[in-house]
Amino acid sequence: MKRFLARSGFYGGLTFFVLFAAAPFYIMLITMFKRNHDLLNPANNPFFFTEPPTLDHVKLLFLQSLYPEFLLNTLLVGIAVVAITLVLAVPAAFSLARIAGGWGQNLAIGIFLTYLIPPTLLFIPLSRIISLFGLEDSLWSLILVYPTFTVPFCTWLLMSFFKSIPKDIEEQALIDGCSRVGAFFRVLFPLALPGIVTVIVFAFTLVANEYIYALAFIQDSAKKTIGIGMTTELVRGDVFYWGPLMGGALIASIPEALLYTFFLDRIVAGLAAGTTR
Amino acid sequence: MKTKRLLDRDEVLGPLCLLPVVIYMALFIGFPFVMSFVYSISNVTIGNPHYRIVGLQNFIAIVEDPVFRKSLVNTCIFTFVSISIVIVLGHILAELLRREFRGKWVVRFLVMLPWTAPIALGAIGFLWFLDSVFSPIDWLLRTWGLLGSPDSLFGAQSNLYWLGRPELAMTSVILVHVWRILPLAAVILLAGMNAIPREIIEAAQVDGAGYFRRLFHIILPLLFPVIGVTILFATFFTFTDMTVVWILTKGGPPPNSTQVLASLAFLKGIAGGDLAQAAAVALFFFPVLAGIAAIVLRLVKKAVVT
Amino acid sequence: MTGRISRRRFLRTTGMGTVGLALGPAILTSGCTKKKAARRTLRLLQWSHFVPRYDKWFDPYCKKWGEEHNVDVIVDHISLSDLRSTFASEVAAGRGHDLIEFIDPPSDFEPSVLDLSDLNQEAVKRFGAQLPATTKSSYNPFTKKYYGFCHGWTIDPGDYRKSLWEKVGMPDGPRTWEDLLVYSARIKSQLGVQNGIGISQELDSNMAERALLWSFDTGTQDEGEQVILDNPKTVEAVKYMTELYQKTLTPEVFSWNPASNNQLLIAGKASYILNSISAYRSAQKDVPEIAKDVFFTPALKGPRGSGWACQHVIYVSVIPTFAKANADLAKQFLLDLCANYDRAMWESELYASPSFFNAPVPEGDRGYTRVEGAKILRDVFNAWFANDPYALPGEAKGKLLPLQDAEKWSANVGHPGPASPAEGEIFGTFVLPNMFARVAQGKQSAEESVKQAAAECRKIFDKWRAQGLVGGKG
Amino acid sequence: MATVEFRGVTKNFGQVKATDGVDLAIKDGELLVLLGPSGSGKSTLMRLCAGLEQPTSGTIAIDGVVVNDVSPRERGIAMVFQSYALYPHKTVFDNIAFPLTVEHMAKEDIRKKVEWAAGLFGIGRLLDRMPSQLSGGERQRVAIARALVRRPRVLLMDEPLSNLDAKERHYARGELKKFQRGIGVTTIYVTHDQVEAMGLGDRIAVLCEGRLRQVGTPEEIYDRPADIFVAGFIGIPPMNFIEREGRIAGFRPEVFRPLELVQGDELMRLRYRIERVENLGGYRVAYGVVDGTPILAKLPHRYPVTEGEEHDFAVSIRDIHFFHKDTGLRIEG
Repeated sequence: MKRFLARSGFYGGLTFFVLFAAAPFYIMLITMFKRNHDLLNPANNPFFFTEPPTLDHVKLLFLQSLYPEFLLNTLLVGIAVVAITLVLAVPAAFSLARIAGGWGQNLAIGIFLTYLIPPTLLFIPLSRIISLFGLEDSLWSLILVYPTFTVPFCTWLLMSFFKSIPKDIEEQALIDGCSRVGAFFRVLFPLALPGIVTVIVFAFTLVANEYIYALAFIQDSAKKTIGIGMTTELVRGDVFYWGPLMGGALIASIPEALLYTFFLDRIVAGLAAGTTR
Repeated sequence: MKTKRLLDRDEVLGPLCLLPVVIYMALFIGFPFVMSFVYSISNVTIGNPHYRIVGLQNFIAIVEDPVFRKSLVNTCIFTFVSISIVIVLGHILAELLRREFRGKWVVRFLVMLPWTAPIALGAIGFLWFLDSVFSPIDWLLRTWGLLGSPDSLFGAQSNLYWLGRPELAMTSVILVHVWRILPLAAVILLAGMNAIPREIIEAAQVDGAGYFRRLFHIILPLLFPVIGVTILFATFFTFTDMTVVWILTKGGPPPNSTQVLASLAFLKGIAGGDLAQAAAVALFFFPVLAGIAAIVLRLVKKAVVT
Repeated sequence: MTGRISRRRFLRTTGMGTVGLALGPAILTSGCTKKKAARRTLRLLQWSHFVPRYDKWFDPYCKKWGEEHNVDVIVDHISLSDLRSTFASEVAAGRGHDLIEFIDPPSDFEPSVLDLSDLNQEAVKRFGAQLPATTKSSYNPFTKKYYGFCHGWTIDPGDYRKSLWEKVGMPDGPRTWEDLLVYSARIKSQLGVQNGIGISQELDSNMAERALLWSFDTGTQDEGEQVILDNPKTVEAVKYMTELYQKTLTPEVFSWNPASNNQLLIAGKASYILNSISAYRSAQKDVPEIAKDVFFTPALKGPRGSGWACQHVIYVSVIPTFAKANADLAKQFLLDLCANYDRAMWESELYASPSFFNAPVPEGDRGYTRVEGAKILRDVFNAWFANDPYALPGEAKGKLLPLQDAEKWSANVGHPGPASPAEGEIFGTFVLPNMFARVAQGKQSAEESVKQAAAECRKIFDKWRAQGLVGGKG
Repeated sequence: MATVEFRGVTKNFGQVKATDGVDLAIKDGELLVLLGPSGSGKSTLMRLCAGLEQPTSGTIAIDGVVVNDVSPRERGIAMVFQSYALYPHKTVFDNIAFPLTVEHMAKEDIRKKVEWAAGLFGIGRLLDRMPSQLSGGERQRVAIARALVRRPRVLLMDEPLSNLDAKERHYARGELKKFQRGIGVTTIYVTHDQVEAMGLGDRIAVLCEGRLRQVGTPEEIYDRPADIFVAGFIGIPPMNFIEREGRIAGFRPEVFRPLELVQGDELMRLRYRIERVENLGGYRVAYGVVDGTPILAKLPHRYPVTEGEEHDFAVSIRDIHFFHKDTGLRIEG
């Protein structure tokens, strides 16, 4: 009996969380294929089709809007930002974890604190820098600016991760003939891979989520990222194109969610090493 | 050969590794931050890049502004309640995800979705989900007879007007934030739980500790560093985020029932044009937050060391 | 969203993804060969028009204009709510677009944009008088500077559902705010359909609240840019709105965004809304049975006979100081746009109306069936509003007729004074919807709420006076 | 093969002096054991030799060349860590091959060398495994094989046996000695275990609180401890100390015997009150007091004593070590 209760509690809990998380996405899925005439009648069942489904919204999304380009732009920016983030954060984390002493701790906290600066207005002074580099209206502006919020997180995470790797192993590599840098690349880096996977996935998520900088720096529709592109193209004046909006949101969420699903164990391992030590 | 030697020296390699980050941060965070600070003590407006310093008058003006005070209270409620719920639910979700069960992959996928949806689009999804006419939740309630007829539990009106009633609107905004951050919190907490040595929990079990005793005396204290970091991240995401509020309510329902500092800064600075006051709003809480963060981080560090 | 162009773009996108290298060089080279010697480039920034058809016309129009003037014209469309933040960052950067078209008066950008007095004079010379309300949205009388150029605007009539109003004995819809209160209350109690006037922190509510105040012979400022909000007439208007809320509205009106009243109308849940014809146009596409039942009223009259509506959209273009080098091109472009405004009206499905009604109609093929005997835009306008060319088959004729004299009852934000940065901030920070909402929700008395709102307005006015952009005395 | 020389080596960690003016020369091919309690600075000394730490002052020379500014990889040393520090992401083969791949040695040569080293330690069959699949003893062998594969000038070993169980350790000690002799590599071996030190070392260097107390062969260390610390640290059970005529007299429990069993002309006779006797199989240890000072005695197998009674015990004078009362240094004579 007790076991039965525990089991039903377990599945009840799971059901709750799944419904809570996924219900909006279910609505997105239905809305994506729903005729506007069906959608805009409040008497109709919002969870299913009252009128036959349609592919119009999907067609609009993929053939008549720049949605595929938004996806591609987001992907490109994401990849570039991840690369820059790693280039900046990995050595910094290594230095903070292995070399720097007390001042390193303070610097680490300092880097973390940059998160507290609200981005709401930062984009205005930042735009001056962007124009200094002549990067207005270019994906490069985002690639240059996004590491401001990926680097602190990733540095922090990697720092803890490096700390969790025994120092012996690195010193062994030094003695086995590696330079400091060589030991890092040959030994420390491969051992930190779970942490690096975590960092990549998180950085990518943060990038795909960003809205304000993208808004301020990109005006050319063909160069927009997913968040601003969709709201520009599919929220026109006082009309929401609900079908394509919902479909676009759903489709954009799926690849990354798959990434999390398959890498979850790794991410968890990465965070476990990262957050506890 | 010589450079290689130099790179083997800690006092060279250490700063060298940090240099790119420090330069980058100084340029892309430091400079804008200093500029924001200058804005906050100037009379700059959105349309006029030429300004002069006017001292603390912007800060005085916002402190006197009832909208600011309301936003401050809202921000605190919003952050505190969201984070509390996220931590509790995140813990439960992490417990559930630890177990083995059939269909685990599907569940993981569905549960992670909110975190991976670009927030602007997720919020637009909720705009529909909570619509004053079309809300699917309302439709369900009506179908179940809980809404829309005189003897219904939630009243005779056809809809709940999620975003139209001040309390429900705040609830909705919190709900969306919880929805979004929960997966992240669950993953971090899951990691924390996995990192607790099994022997410690087994030892407590042998000592006859029940589930809750284990939870409160063993697991939670050991999880403290993880929870601390989770709270910090979640707080930053909540405290500085304006997208959810902006898309769902623009700070409404009037008068400013869900206005938070981040959205107020945007409202004043961009929509209203008064960049100086907006900067003051945005920076008002920086010292306090920085203090809290520093303390939590030190506590976390201490907890790890001992 | 041109189908053909987009499809090519789509191909390119997928091509990069799949065939990548094979396709890439071909595109690159084809792009390069087109480029000739250095040509000037004119960069435009404006909203993505709510009528997609308009952008589909406008973008190729710009291209063609560019070819005629040996200029590359680039048009960037962004969401209307992002115009201000985008331009703000361009101002901070000191670089960006040459011509920015706002949909509300960007008066607070005055220090960063060129004085367009010459352009406005030239336009008047060419096209005749400009509609006064549009002048007020582009001219600062205090600094005597034209910070913008207003080429068009949008009518904000009342949209009502004829079938519902017929059932309570008002087949032609309300004529006064009093009608609105009495009959829509009946519609709500008898037919269960609410009224749809927003009291939310959003654009349409902002306009509705202004229309109400003006119709009650009050407002935020007078002609001399003096705050006059705290007067008994405002209290009267607030009390009216409270009653309207209690009898005809639901709490949904506090939650609205600009799309909400459209959707309510389309859902068949609104007896009356204040909106441009966009709500009606959307209904025509998605739910024609509702569209057929939607009819229009001009501005409702207040207790003393005044009736005003707020211009729904005011197209004000500015040329930033940093774009001085291209100012001549930008000005030429605007003049030519005014000359082609018949197309703008047509392609926006009558959403846009001209500032220069007396501009001549160009000769030749205009892409629409020519209006017999039409010499100036006014003639075209009158003809189309008498007989809507976009009406659905079987729809009642002459629906838009009540809007023919819209310029007589349409006012600018800031009426009867000019649109100013102070008015802009009051608009942007939703001071008026909040004033009405506090009373409607029973949180404050009408008097207290008006007093608070007036104090907020004074502070805002004082601040902008200190910036030297607003007249009147503190 | 090489010599190693420490000259006045001091290393400070903040306020703490980890090593304090150490002078020590290790001969070519010698196995020198650094012995001391934890915190005595023996590991620091080894890490200084490896180049993992830089001395605060003093010099370290390998083969007469000062290597203070030479990075670890250029010192031609190898090191076996207490944890073995096997690369967990590499197979046993790759682990052993690692120092060679860093040198960009040809693949075929690497294979030959790895097989040679693996053969030396009997781990040829383990080459494809991952470190996590090995037992403690196997890991230790892999670690040593990796250390020796590139023929280092100096081999450093940091308590390499401490992770083995008692039986393995015993066996491994013998093996180690054999390999070291066979290869003849100069070896510095750190341990806190005196049995290991006595069993392995050609010479032993005893450290305490960062200072070198004595260097000598195991016999010298045992028979002629340089000061009270060394005397007390070496030997199981430890040496007894008792104050006599303004000096400290030290004698080992095994020479402290019942009067009738002690031979020799000059004896120091003591009344020994035995409080407890522990039987350790081959011998017994008595815990008792002499004039209120606790003293241990190692008793012959069947010698009859009674707990709680006083007995006449004695030490031959030549078995007594005298130390200066204040400095603790040995007084010769």
